[in-house]
Amino acid sequence: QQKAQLQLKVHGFTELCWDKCVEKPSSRFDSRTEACLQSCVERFVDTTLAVTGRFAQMVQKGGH
Amino acid sequence: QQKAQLQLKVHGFTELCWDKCVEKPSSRFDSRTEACLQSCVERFVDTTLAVTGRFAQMVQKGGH
Amino acid sequence: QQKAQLQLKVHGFTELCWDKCVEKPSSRFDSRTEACLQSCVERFVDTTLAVTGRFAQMVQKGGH
Amino acid sequence: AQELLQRMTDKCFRKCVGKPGSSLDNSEQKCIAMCMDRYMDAWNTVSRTYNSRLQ
Amino acid sequence: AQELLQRMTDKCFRKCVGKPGSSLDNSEQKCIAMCMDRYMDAWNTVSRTYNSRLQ
Amino acid sequence: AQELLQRMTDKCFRKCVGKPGSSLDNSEQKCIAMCMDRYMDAWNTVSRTYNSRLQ
Repeated sequence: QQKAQLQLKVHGFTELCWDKCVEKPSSRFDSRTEACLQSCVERFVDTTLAVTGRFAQMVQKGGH
Repeated sequence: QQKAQLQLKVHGFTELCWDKCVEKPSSRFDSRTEACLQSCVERFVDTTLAVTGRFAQMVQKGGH
Repeated sequence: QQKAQLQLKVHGFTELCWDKCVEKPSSRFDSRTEACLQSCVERFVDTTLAVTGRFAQMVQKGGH
Repeated sequence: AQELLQRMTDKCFRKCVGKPGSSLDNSEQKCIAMCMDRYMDAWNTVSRTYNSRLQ
Repeated sequence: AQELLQRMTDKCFRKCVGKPGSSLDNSEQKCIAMCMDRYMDAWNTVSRTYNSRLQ
Repeated sequence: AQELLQRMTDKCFRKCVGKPGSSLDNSEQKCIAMCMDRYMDAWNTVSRTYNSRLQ
């Protein structure tokens, strides 16, 4: 079941990063698009960590 | 379970009204944005009532 | 249950084709909008067939 | 009809209510009624077309 | 809070990270923090408004 | 693969079929084939990047 959830994440990231990085389908990705897709996944994970960490802090401080 | 459904509505409204009312995150909402968020929820509930009521009428008249 | 899935498809197509074909709700669809909605469903089914067929070929060739 | 009502409400709210005000004004109400009628027309057209394609 | 975190992350990533680079730069980090605060404000306003409407 | 096929079909239909006509014309068909190939490339890149990040 954990594997199914991981797969769902990959599907979600593919859609999100496709929207961010791919303008027009061409016969091959250029290196910029390829790099964009990789960075998109990495930055999204970074954002998730930042948001989750900050939220945990708020909850601890009773700020929310 | 009813509470879970209510929560889901709040999540949905937040997304919808965020898209309608928030241009750029700033250090504080101005009063216009705050009012927009409130009206957005109110008008969406109004729209739901209007749509549901009109639909019920149609069904009664056998119009659909 | 199969009927429920068919209904869900109809809901999904209606949203997709509404976005593609309907600019502004008016008092009646003109024939162009009506034709667009029909073609939208037909072309989406064609696209599904094309994508699925091509994907099956790739899997057979072990290309993926 | 729950699913239809939800999707229709969402689409028509997005199409008809620009910046939400203190009540639904007259033109927004008219727009919503018209939008509903057209959305159901669209649903019917889609349903008919898809069913005949499946046969 | 899972649902809130997911939707908030998604919205703030889309708003704050234009073309993703080799790391989150300073302005992107600030934007994300601010976006979170506003998103939670919005959630609170929506929740309050909807609850009082239901009564 | 069901989920992949559905999302890919949706994305490629939106990208490649502008105003739907009486059949998929040649350029739409080519666009769909290319779009599929790129979408699977993107899926592979995303999957690889995410898996290596998780380790």
